[in-house]
Amino acid sequence: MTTQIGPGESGPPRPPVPPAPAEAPPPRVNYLNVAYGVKSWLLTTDHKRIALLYLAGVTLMFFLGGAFAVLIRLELVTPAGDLVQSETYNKLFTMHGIIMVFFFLIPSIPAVLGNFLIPLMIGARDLAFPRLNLASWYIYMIGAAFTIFVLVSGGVDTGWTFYTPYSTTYSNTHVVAAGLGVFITGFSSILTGLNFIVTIHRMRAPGLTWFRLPLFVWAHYATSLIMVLGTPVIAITLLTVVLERTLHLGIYDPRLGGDPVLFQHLFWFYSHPAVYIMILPAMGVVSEVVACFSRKRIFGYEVVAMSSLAIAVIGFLVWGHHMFISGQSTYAGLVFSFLSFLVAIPSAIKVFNWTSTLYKGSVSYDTPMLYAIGFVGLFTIGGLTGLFLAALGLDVHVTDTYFVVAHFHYIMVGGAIMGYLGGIHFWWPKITGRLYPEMWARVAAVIVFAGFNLTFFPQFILGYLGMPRRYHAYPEEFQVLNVMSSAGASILGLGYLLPMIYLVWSMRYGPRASANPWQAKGLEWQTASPPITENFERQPVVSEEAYAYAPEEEARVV
Amino acid sequence: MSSVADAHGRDADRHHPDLVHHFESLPAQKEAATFGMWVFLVTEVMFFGGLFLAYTIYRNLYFHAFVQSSRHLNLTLGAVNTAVLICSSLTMAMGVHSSALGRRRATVAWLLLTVALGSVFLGIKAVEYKDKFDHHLVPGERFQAEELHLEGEESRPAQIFYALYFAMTGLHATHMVIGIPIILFIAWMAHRGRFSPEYHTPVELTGLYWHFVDIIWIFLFPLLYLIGRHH
Amino acid sequence: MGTELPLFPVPASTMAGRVDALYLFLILVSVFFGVLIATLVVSFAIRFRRRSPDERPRPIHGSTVLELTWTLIPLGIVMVIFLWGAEVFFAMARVPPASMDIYVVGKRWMWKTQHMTGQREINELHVPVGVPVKLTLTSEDVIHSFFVPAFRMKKDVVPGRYVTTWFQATRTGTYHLFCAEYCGTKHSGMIGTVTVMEPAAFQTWLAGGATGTSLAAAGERLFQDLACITCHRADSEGRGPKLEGVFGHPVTLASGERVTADEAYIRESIVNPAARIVAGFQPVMPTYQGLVSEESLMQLVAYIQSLGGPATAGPGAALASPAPAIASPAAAPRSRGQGR
Amino acid sequence: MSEHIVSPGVYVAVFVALMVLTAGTVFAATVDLGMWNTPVALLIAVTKAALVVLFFMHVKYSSRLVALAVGGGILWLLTLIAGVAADYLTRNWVGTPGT
Repeated sequence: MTTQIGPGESGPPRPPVPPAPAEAPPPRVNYLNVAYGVKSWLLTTDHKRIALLYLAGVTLMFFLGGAFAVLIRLELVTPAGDLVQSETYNKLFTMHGIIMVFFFLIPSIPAVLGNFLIPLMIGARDLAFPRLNLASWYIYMIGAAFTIFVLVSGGVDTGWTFYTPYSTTYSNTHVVAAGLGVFITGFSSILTGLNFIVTIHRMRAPGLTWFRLPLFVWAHYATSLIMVLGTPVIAITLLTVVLERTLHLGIYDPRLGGDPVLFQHLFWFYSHPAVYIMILPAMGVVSEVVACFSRKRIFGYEVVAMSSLAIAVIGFLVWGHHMFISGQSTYAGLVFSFLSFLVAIPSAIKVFNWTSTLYKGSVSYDTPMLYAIGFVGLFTIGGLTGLFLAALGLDVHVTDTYFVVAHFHYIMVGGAIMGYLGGIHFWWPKITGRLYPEMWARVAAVIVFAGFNLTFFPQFILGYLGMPRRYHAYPEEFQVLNVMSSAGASILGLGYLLPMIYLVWSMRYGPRASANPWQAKGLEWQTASPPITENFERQPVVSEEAYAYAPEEEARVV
Repeated sequence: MSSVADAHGRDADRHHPDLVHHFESLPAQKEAATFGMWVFLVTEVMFFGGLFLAYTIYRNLYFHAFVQSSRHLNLTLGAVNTAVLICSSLTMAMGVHSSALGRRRATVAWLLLTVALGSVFLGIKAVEYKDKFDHHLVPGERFQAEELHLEGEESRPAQIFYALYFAMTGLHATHMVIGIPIILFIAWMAHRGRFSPEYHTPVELTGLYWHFVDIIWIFLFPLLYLIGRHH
Repeated sequence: MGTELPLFPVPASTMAGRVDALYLFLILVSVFFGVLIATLVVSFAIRFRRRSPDERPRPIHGSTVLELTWTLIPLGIVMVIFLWGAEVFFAMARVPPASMDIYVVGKRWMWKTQHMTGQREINELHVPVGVPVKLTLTSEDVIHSFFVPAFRMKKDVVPGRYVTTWFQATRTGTYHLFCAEYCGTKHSGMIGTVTVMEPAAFQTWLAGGATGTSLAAAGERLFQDLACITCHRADSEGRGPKLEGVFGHPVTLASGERVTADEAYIRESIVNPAARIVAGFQPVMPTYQGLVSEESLMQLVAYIQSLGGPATAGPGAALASPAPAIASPAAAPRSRGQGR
Repeated sequence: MSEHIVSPGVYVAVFVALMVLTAGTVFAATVDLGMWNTPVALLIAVTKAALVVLFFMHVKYSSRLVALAVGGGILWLLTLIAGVAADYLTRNWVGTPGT
């Protein structure tokens, strides 16, 4: 017996009462209160609980990585390297890089929001392989344990890129342990990607065809392709670095005729698609949020869906733009530059489509929408500065300078983290059954936006002036811009602390949320908040397109 | 895949003990598991792919050194090993076949035969590795390449050949060292009658893994052993 | 607190102007699209703000025409940027023929530069204004990157092979020299200055500078000390090929391949003789790997270059030598601290 | 894999083919085919791999999705090798356009 989720008719006719957070009926059994105790969490195979386990792990690593960022910015307030020694500074930016890239940005949206929402959005009871899902969390935590071991026992100073021959021969820090930590966490990413691909292919609700899937699911499908096809390559790359350090298998050793540029090829073959692993899920979140808060179907749904796949595929062909001056051949540089410009087009299409969705919509400025609009703005700047770096002649001057640092922070912090925060706020009522304090959330969003721009926009100017990356001390004339950047960093840090406070507060004291506080479309809003362990009372059947916000006169009231 | 007590009253066909709660039917569950295994094997292809790339690049950069170094590998042992692994692929396929027909004892027999052949392969590999250690052909300070009659300078890329040789065959051997206990565990489960013609997915997935490991060796053997055998 | 606040780097080389032009074009494009998107988003958000909680806007599926426009127009613009960038990049890779040769060696945490006339500098480089300067760079240990922001020039320096780049200073003065590729503890200390001088002032500096023998003379002395002369004789009876008039000319190898005997080929033949043997000779030359430091290699190459053959640099830029030959580890200790 | 049961006769036939191909590739290696040695060795290896994938691993009888996954994996590996080879092959093109 399946209920028909048709247009205008969703379960019991909705009372026309305005969506004030009416006190929900006394708490029924849901996935949170169905069981208590450590075992119920550490041995769960419920994708929703695993998502919360990941939320805890990922948040811990975010603040750990953030702490290093604060120390770096403090050091850079003065031209001389006088806060920490240069060895320590090198370890600071390496740990900041490794933790933020591998332990926060790559897992954050897929492992937290993706794990929680994909089964709900496609009307499934769970992911295809629940036990593999739990295993992926344990693998992630073991990798994190390796990294924290490296941290407490002296750190690693090779940069998150582990370039040889420095990492294999000249660094005498914990390169092997750090490499193994990332190697292990890579498998957590592979298992998550594998789980999503099989689930999306095999476990969609009846009637849920590919082009009725929410764009969040499309974005995660494209991301999973990258996770599955790319991550093994960095696994073998880091393994070869570990083997070269431990067993002298001198694959990259120039003294044996090895070629350090080969390491860079293998490293960037994964690490460029990895930046799409970081941004595509955020794009998925923004598509959902923009559609919900302008109460309109995404403009050009099919094009936006296809552009996610295009980014995933072309994203694998452009890695050479990290190596234009590294000794790679001029002609290969030409090819990679051309392909890098091609991969910029789908991103531009998405931005134009999000903007057009607002046209003739009914736009409300709830916090998720503020983050989404912030994302669109900052991602546009990030994407456009990417064109500077893809242009061969210009890249020679700006690569390895703060211009690159500003570019990828605009994409990762301005894009991925804004998307993550937007997603957390948008689905918070569904995840915890509570509403967060709207006023505080909007204040935090504005602080994050302002702090971010003050931190990273000066770095573009510093970059073109020629301040190199990873510099512990810098010439006098760069100081004013660096002080501005450090000032912005403290505002940004404050902006990130606020959500931590009021979201935790809302778990206990926030007003109870109804099943669909935002009147959003999508199967995840058709079930209770927080959902029951089985997700749906009855298997939902889908018979309408995604984001079917039917206008009043056409709503066929059954 | 232990069955989960089905809290919700579902119709009869869904009451098979091996059907996990979130799948509609056994065939759907098997198809998902198989597809999932194949996606995993694709990651293994890319995992080994990194080493195959390094091999391809260095072989073209230092062809002469690679030919001389490869000539020192024991061709007969390599060929025998290839045959052993192909036999173990056959026995594994027969094992999967008999588990699909529900012939319990035949399944266990074939699987144990596969494990035996796999162990023979690892044994031969150990012999080869020992020979390399004896001839100081292991990368590192003690690497000596006189026997490869490579004058002075070219002994350095030879060390890269052996670095890749040990990396690739070592990774392959590690996959077999992981595979053998899995097959033993599956054989033990088959022995206890855990599988049936409707439900023998674990045997099939192990079979897929084993055949994949065989395919890797099918490529390793010619690339490492067969360059420069002609004069 | 630094008082001055420069916002744009000094354009001090021929390429700087062209790079800055591309940079400004890209800024214009970015500002245009940034402002366009920002105004559209803000105006839509305000004009179409939600007026009543139950407002239901009409669904708009999309328009293929619009999709095509904002695919093809951006595609056209990025292709223009691509071609312009590629053109500047190739100009940077194309070394002008008669340019002044300077050898640069990156070593952990210092830049060692050598002029053909023997002057050697650490973390400093004196060059005349208006003269194209060809840099032949290598590294003795890890990857560094020779970066002069004022010239908009940066080139990664890879151990084990030569890479080349060039610049032509257009403005006298002293400019920053940075290492732009992370190379360890004192990465931020591996900096220096490039001093561009009037040609006259440069000559006096050259003369007054270290009166060391010219690079070629030092190379000749080495040529005798290492007994190269016993095989490479001028009268071509030696077991090694005659080196007079070889530099810059094509050479046929035993394998039938024809290769230009540029710096990279000669350096490789000293360090890895068996790699590419000249036709008609036996691979009997012993390797000098480890016996010859990076500087002395450059002196030998300079000497062979001085043995005749066209003016200083061969026509083709000595692109990276084909096989990554071996940079002598010199004194780079394999630092194996307690952490692995 | 799916309900399709492959008869043991097919397995044995594939097994024999694999053994023959192994012998073939060893023999082919001892014959000096000039530049063709490597392509021949690779061709034989690819045929053997295809036999194992299609018959032993039942891809011949499995869903199109599995075949898509196999094709995707191979295509990605070739993309990696092609991209990096492009750099190494063109690194020594003497001079740049316009010299």
